[in-house]
Amino acid sequence: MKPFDFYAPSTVEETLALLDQYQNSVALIAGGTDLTLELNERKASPAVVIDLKPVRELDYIRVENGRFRIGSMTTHASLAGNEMIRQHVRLLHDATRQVGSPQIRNLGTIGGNIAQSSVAGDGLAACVALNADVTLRSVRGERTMNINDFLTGEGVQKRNSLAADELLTEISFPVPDPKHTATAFYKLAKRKSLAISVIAGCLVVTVDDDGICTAASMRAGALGRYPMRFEGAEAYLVGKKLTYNTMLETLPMMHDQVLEANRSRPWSVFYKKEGVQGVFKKLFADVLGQLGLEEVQA
Amino acid sequence: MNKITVHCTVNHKPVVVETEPNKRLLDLLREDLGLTSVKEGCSEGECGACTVIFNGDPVTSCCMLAGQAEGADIITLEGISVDGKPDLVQQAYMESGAVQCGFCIPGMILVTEALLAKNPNPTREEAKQALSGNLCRCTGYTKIVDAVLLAAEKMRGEASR
Amino acid sequence: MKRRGTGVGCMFYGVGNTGLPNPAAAFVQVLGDTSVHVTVGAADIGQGSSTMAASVAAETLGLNYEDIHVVWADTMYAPEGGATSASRQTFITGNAVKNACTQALGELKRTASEELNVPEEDLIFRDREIYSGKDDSIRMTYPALMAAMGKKGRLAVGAGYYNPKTTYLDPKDMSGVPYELYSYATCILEVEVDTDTGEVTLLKAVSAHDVGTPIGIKMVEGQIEGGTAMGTGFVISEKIDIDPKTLAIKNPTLSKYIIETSMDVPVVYPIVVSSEGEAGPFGAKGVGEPALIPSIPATVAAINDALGTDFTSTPIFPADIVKAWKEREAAAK
Amino acid sequence: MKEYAVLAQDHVKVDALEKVMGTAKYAADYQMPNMLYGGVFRSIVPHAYIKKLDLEKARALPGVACVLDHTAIPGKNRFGIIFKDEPCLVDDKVRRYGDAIAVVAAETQELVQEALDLIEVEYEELEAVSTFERAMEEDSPKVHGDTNVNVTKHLEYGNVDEAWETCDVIVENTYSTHILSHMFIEPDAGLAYLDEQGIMNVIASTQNPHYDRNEVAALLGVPQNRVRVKQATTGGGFGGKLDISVQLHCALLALYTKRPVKMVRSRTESTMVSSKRHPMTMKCKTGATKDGKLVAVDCYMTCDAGAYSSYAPAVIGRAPVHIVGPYDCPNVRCHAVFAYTNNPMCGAFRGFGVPQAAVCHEGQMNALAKALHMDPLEIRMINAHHVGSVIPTGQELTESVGFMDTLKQARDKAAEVMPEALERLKPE
Repeated sequence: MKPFDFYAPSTVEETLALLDQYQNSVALIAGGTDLTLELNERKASPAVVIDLKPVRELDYIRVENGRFRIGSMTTHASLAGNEMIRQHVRLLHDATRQVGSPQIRNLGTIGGNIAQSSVAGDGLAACVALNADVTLRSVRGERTMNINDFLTGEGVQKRNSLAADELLTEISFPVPDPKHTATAFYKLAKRKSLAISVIAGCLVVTVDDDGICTAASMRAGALGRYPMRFEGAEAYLVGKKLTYNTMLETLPMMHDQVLEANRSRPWSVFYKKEGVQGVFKKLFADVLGQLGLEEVQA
Repeated sequence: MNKITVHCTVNHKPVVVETEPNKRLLDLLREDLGLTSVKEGCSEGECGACTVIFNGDPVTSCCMLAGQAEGADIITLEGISVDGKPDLVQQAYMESGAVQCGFCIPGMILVTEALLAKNPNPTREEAKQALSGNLCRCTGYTKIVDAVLLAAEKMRGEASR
Repeated sequence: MKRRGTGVGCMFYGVGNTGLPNPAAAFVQVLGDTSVHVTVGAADIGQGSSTMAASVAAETLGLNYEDIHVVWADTMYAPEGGATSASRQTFITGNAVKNACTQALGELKRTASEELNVPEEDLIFRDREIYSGKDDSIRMTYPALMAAMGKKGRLAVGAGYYNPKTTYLDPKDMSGVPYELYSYATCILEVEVDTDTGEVTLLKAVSAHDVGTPIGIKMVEGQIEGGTAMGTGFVISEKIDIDPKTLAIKNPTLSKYIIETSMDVPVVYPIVVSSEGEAGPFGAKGVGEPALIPSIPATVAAINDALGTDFTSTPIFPADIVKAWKEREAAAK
Repeated sequence: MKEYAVLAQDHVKVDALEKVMGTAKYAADYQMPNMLYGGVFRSIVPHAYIKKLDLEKARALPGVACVLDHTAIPGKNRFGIIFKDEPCLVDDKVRRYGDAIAVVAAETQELVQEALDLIEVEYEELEAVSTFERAMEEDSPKVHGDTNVNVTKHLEYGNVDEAWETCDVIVENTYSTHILSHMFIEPDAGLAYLDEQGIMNVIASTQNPHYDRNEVAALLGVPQNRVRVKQATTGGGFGGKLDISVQLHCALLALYTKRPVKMVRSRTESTMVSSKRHPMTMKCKTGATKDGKLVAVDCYMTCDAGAYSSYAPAVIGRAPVHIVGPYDCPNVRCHAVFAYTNNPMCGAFRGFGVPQAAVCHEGQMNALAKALHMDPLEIRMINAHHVGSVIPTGQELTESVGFMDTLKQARDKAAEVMPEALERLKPE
C-alpha cells in the first residue's frame, strides 16, 4: 500500500470541508470492500483517505412524505434487515441480502455501491430500477438528481456525476403502493453466496384495479456499463392486462437487446441473451404472485 | 504520511496503538498486535479467514483500514477462549470433527459466536447462511454446521442450568 | 423449467505410489509413566495423519488415545515419511507406526510375561492393562509394567518402516503389481437443473466408501463430505482460465475461481463401509482421494439424466446447459 | 468389523485444540528477530530467452538486503519430484508465465514490492506452445530438449483387437476434463534461517518435508543432514503443496543475507505458479455382452502437462491402471501421451489422474447401461471387482475388496433418503 494520510471526520460538514481542501487527491471509504483492496494492490494511490464510517448522520432509513429516504452510509445488512424495506421494496431487500457475504454486507454501503457505479453493483441496479433520486452535497451546495442522470454525468471519475468535492448523501424513492406495485430481484450468479452477478434482474410493475399495467421498470445489471433498461419491453407491457403469457412476449425483445449490446463479447453473449430471459421469467412469476394475479412456476 | 493513533478495545482490553495509516485492519491485528489467529487467505474479502467481530458483527478485516478501528470493539479468536480453555463453541468444533486444515476455522468460529449471540437457536439453514461468507476447502461444511448446532445446544444447556 | 436428475459414480483407487517403492517410517518410545512419543515423517495437512498415528499406536500398544503424543514432519527428528499424497499415509505410515510399536512391544511383552508368568503369545495389551487371553484375572496395569521395565533397565522403543508390496511395472505393457491395496466407492447424487438459466442445484449425495477399517469415523466422513464438495465443484463451477496470449492464469483469485460455499454444497450422506484385509494397519485403507472421485462422474451423470443430454466433457457450466437444452428442444421440434 | 479399543470411533484430533484456539502456527505466522521479507521477480511472458536482466536499481534501494539471480546458486539449479526439469531461478529460458527470474530480500514487504518494481528485464520472445496438438507437431518449438513428449505409457492386457467380435454392444466416446486449481485456503508461505550450527532451517507450508529437505540441500550443495525442514501447520494442500514453493527461494536468500527470510505468497502468486490438475482427453471404446459383461476397453489418452513435469509421470502411470474403473474386464488397452507446453504446470491434485479416468469409465458404463436398457447400478454390480478379480496389470486382488458393499449400501441409503432419485435410475 502506498502511503497516504487518513482522516475520519464525524460530520458531513467536516467531510465536505476535507473534500473541498483535497479535491482530486481524496479517496472515500464508504465501506472499504472495494477501496481497501485497490489500495492494497497498489491500484489506487490517493494522497488522502477519508473514512465515512464515523459520519453517523448518513446512516438512516426513514419514510417521509411518501418517500423512502436512505442515508448513503446505510449498510447492505441494515437494508436487508429492515422490515419496511422487506415489506414494501422486495427488490431492494433481495438485492441487498445477496450482496457478497454476511461480512461484506456488514461493511458495504448502498452509497458506496452507487458511487462506485460498478458494472455488477446489485444495489445500484435495484435503485436504478426504482428510478431513485440521489442527493449530492459539497461546500458549494446540494443537488438532487435522478439516478439515471447521475450515472450518465461526467464527474471526476467519469463513471458518474460526482464532482471531486462532492459526497453522495442520500438515496430516495417513492414508497410503492403494495396493492398495485410489485418489485422483484433475481441474481443470476456462479454460486449461491460470495457471488458477483452475471445478471442482476430487476423488475417493478404497477397495475390498476383491473390488473392493467400502468408502469413497468425492467432493468438488469451486469449486461453493460450501466444497468440495462428494456424500454421496448416496458412499453409493450404498459396498457396491457398483466399475465404471464403477456409478459413472456417481451422476452424476444430482451434477447435482441442483450445480443445487440454484447456483440463485442462473443464468449459471453450467448449465455447473457438466453440467461436474461430465464431471469425475467422468474421475475414475472414473482411479481404476478405478489400482486395475486397469477400463480406460475418458473 | 502522518502516523495515526488508534484507540480501540481488542479482546475485551483497551488498546492504544500508533501505526501507519496505509495498513489494513488485518495487518494491524497480525503485525502490530501479534494476533495471528486472524488469517489472510484471499486479500479480497472473499474467503472470510480474516473475519473478526467488529462492534458485534463479523467483518473481513482485509477490507478495512487500520484507522477504521478507532473506537471499535474488536474480537479475534484469541479473545474467545475462557482462561486459556476452549469455550463451548470451540469445544463443539473439536467434538464435531469440524477441524481439518484449520485455516478457515478462526473465521468460522467467530461467525458462529456472532450468530449465537443474536440467535441462540439457529436452524441448520440459518447456520449455513451465517457461514456463507467463509470458504472452506476441506470439510464441505457439513461438520462445521454440525458444530454450530452443537454449540447452540451446549449454550442453551448451560443457560438453563 | 426445473428438472431433476440422478447420477451414479464409482471408483477404485490404488493406495500409494504406482509400481514404485514409497516407504515411510516411525519411531516410538513408551515412557516410564506410560505416556508415549510417536515420531513420524508424514506431513499432516489437516487430513489427520497424526491423529491416525496416535490411534494406531494406542491400539497396538494397548494404551489410550490420550496417552500418545505425536511429533510429525520435522526432518531433524522424524524419519522419512514420504509425501502426503496418493492417500498413502494411513496405509504406509500407519503400518510404520504399527511396526515401530510392535518392536517396542517386544520388551514390554518379555517383561509382562516374566511378571505375570504368562507366555508372551497369550498376553493381551488393551485399555492400559495387560492380561492373559486365557485367564483375564491374571493381569497388571501398564504403570506396573513400566515400573518393572524400569527395574530391569529395559526401554520400550521401536523404529519401524513400511514399504508397500508392489512391483515395478513392465515398461512394455504395464503388467505387474502397481499397488498393494485398493479403496472403493460409490456415489449416488441428485441435482436440479434450471433449463432457462443453466443453474445447477446440488440436492443430495449418498457416498459409500470402503476404507477397510476406519481409523476415526468422523475423520472418514469429513473426507467424504469435503471430497463431495470438491468433486461437484469440479463439474459445475471450477475452472482455470488461461490467457491465450501470455498463457497466464486469468482467475487466480477466490472471487474468480469458484469453489462452493456452505450454500452450494449438497446434503451429503457419507457411508463408511468396512472390508476385511491384512495389508493396512488393522485393515485400514486410504480415503483422502477416493473421497473426491465418485462425485465427479456422478454429477456429470446426474446433469445428463436431468436434461437427457450426453455431456462427456467437464466442466458443465450454465452456458453449456442452456445451449444443450436449446439444441435438444430444437431437435425435438 | 472387529471390535477395537481405539479405532473406528471418534477422538478429538491431535491438532484440533491448537486450531480452535488460534494458536496453531501456520508459516506466515512465524516472526523472528532481524527477519527479512522475500519476494520473487517473475516472467510475464510464457516462452522467451532473457536478453538482459538489470538488478542494480533494485539492489540500490535502501532497505533491500539482497537481490539474486541464478548465478548465486551454489548447488544445483534444477528440481522436481520425478524429473529435475524446473529451475529455482531461470538460467536458460523462460518456459511459462510466472517463472522465477530473481529473488529479493528487504526489510519490509512494501520494500520488497518496490524493489521488484525496479528490476528490469528484456526478453527475446519465442513462440509459445499452448496446446497438446501444437506441442506434438514436428515444427513446434521445444519447451525442453528436443521433444515435447513428456511421458508416454502403454498398458496392454488380453487381446483387445480380437475381443470386439465377441461384443454385443460397443460404445465409443471422447471425454475431456479441464484444468483446475487446488485453491487451498492458505497461500504458500515459509521462512528460512541458518541456525547457530550453520544448519539451514526451513519452516514451510508443505505436504512433502523430506523431499523439500533434499531439494534445499541440492540447491545449496550441502549434505542432507545440514538442512532441516519443518512443516508448519499447513492450511490445506490437496496435492498443490507437494512441489517446491518458497523453500528454495527463502533458503537461498537466507544463505546470502545470514538473516531469517520469510516469504508469504499472495493469493494470486500462489495460484499462478503452484501446480494444476492435468486436463485430459480420453478417446474410449468399450464393448460388452448383451448381459452387460465388459469385454474390452481401448482408450487413447492425451494431456497437456504444462511447462514442467512435476507429478505428470505419476499421473500418467496411474490413470491407465484405473481406466476401466472397479470392474472386471479381460481385454484392455490404454495408450497415454503427455506433452510439455508453455501452459501452467500441472502436477499432483487429489486423485492423480483417477478423477479424469473416472469421468471416462463411468461415462462408458452409463453409455453401456443406456444401450442395454439396464439400471446403471445393476451394470456396475454385474462387473464389480471382488476378491479374485484380476486388474488390467495382471494383479489378482486377494483381500479387502469392498466395492459391492459400497454399491449396495449406497443404493439402500438412497432408497431411504432420496427414493425418487433412485427410482429415476431405472431404465424406461
